Amino acid sequence: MIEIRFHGRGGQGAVTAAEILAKAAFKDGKYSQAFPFFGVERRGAPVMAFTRIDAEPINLRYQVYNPDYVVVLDDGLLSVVDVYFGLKENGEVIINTHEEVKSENHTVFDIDATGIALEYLGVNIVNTIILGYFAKRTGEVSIESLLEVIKETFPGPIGEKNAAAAQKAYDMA
Amino acid sequence: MAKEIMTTNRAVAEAVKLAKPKVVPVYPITPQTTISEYLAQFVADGDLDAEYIRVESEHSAISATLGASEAGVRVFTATSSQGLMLMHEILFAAAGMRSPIVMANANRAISAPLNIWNDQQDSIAQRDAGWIQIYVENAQEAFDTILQSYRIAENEEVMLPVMVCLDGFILTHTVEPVDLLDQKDVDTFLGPYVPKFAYLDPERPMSLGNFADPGYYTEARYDMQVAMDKSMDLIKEVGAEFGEKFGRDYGLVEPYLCEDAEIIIIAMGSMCSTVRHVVDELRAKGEKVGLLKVRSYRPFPFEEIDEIVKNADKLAVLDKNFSFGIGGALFADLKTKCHKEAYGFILGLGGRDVIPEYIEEAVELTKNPVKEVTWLGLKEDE
Amino acid sequence: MVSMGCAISEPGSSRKNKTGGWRTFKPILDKDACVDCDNCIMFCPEGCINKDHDIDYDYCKGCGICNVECPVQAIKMEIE
Amino acid sequence: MKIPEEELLAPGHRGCAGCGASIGVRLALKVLGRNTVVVCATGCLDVMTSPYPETAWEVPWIHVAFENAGAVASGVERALKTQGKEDVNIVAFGGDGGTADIGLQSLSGAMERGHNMTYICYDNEAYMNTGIQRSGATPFGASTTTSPAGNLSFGEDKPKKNMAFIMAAHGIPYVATASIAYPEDFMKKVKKAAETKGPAYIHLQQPCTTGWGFKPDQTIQLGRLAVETGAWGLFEIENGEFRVTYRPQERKQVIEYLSAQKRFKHLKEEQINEIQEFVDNQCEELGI
Repeated sequence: MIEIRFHGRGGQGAVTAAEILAKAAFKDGKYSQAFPFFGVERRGAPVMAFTRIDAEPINLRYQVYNPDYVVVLDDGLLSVVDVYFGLKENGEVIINTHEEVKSENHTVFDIDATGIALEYLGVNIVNTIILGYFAKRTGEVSIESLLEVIKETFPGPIGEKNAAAAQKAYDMA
Repeated sequence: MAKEIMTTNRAVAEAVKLAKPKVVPVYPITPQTTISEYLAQFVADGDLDAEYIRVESEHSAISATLGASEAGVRVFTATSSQGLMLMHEILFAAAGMRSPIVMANANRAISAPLNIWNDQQDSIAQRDAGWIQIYVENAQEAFDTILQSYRIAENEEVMLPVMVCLDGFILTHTVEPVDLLDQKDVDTFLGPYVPKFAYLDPERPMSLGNFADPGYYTEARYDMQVAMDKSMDLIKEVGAEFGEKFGRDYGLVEPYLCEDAEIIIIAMGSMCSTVRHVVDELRAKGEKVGLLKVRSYRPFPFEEIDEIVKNADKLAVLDKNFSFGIGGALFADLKTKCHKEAYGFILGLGGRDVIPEYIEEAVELTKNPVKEVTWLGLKEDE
Repeated sequence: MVSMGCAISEPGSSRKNKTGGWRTFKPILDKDACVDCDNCIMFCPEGCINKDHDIDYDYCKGCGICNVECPVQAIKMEIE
Repeated sequence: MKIPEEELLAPGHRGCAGCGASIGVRLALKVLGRNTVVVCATGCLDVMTSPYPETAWEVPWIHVAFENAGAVASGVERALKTQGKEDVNIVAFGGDGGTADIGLQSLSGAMERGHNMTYICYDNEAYMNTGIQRSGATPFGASTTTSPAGNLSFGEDKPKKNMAFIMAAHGIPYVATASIAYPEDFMKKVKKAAETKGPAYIHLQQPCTTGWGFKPDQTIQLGRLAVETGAWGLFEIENGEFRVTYRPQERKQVIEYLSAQKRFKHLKEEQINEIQEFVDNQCEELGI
């Protein structure tokens, strides 16, 4: 089983990202689960969401405490939240940033998802883009399934644009 | 059959759509809200041919649901927490009027202090209302149970409302795979609802919700108990028939590795999944532990439980609720008839995560008991 | 034991409960004096005066509204 | 107006001798006819008409609780609609407590949602079913068991809640006040309400022999006095248009109405003058 923790701010789509990832993995023929750490936080406040992916049905009904991957949608969170908390020793972190982020203990990948978002979508919503990057970097989910789920989640031109942006991030990884 | 992936709230809404209720009065409340939203969308899109009533409170939600049910149609409503508390009075009326309502309750803690996260205090507090209460473990069971509930509630020998209890957020907002059923299969399984005993029709005037003096009230309540008893077999029958038809069968309880277990953990709802995981891990270490999931809390399946726990040494009962001065409700209920050595554990209140460590601790404390009821994960003075 | 949910399927069955015994004073109509205004029918809380102004004493509670509302004093109240 | 003969509220009910509520219901049902479903809030009416295993109702009838007649009727209306029975009259009866106090929210919700129903408040100006406690519809100066006159009190110290205008503020197509002492006026209004597409509200004043303290034969007399003194005004608001439906030729002094009832017996000249002034103002506002 692999476990992924998403960090974002309310309104950035961290919960949706966790769900899209779970749905894409499901499309790949795996079992998956996604759920938010649902707070009463409003737009802008730090939020978390989780995804589990496994070849077998998933029995666990508690939060992810030792993720294999951490995905950070906003590098501003680094000063507020310990995004590395509980990360497995060989765990990896993917951060949306235009600066280089370093960690002594963990492998960190940075991607300027905001740049892609502004180019493709015209708004700073990066959840689908960072998933494209995640797909290539980790190989945990296929880009085909991911793009399909993105288009299902956002029907019409918005979905097409998001899919194109995710593909771009995938190609960059 | 199509396998899809969705939240439990969505699975509930999909089941409701397939059951084709005619009237759906519902009031939004976290974490039930998306059920009310999905149903609104189904009606707006013409996918569900029902009257959706945007009531101004949960009290009116259950009142309008009861009114519609008594007017002779299949109904549905859903709520959570404070909303269920606001319904309290009318829950008794619905059961007393023998109205076959099916309602989903997204289990959530009760104020004060205000809390939006999961525990089961809300529905436990309604346990004496005369409703059948079924606690589900995952999205699939929620979907299946909504459908079975109509069969149970509308059975002529039962005619009691059914509350399907699903853990807030842990289930309601978790995306996971669900096998949906075809409309044709559901239509065959459920059949139409045809009211037989009591309905509002100018062609055949009846008075419903009457006043009963001491000469009749006791009998009216006793009849409900008889119906509750009868529902016990029916829940099993319907669960078995569902299994034959669709490959997933259900009963009043669900034992997991209990045959040779020395300690049996008894629990309800979503935490049973994590308990299974812990049981597997402990078994791998050679510990004889099992899980007894209680699915039907009302009626309470004493006989089934007795049969399953008869060879166990000790029981560890997990409760996401508390009856002050006694302990957890499941524990207290169990103790009224089951004389096994049993210990109660309170956990998961107000959304406190039920982690494997708590369950392991419950097993340890059952082996080496300190007191009868223990609050797990309690932070001492900081 | 009781009907399902204590529903009553016999409309108007309160007729089994004769309330005439509640009466202390009994209204007596002098039909010759009656002017057919129907006030007594209209205002009877029991609805127990028919179109011919016959009073059903099985149900009349003797409230005396008919007596008061009769414009020609055609109804007298007599002690039972 | 031809009054239908058929009685749809059977005798044998347990209302007090001289009960005004049963008169109101009888008259309303005569207009509504058999193609009607009645929803009833808890109160005198429910208790006196439905002691199991006997019912006084000749039409389908349902009672659930005190405060939810509006919501129950909402569900009934929609359920009948799904069965193609849109022509059935849905009428809810609630007392003043069940309407102006505890049931106001569910009534407001039902009116605002536009259900096709008629809600009739049978207003006897206090909680009579439980023994004459003050409600929001109890008038200024009335002594009740929870607003008793005493050394320091002259009884209820707030004016009656204006339910008709509160309902009119919902923008519903038909609102009216009525009195059981003016049956033709009342029945015309019930007819209009039933024929209205959407929600209609009728506030029916109904003197109560037990609660107001008068002899049972005076029920209609008291209703008439309320209207003739201007203490209770008869009007309707049809699609927003206000119209007085009955004007007394010469308004009587309110003391005639007050002195006929035990609940006002304790009032001093000062309070009676205050009530007269209040009634005068009210009549001026209503155009009576």
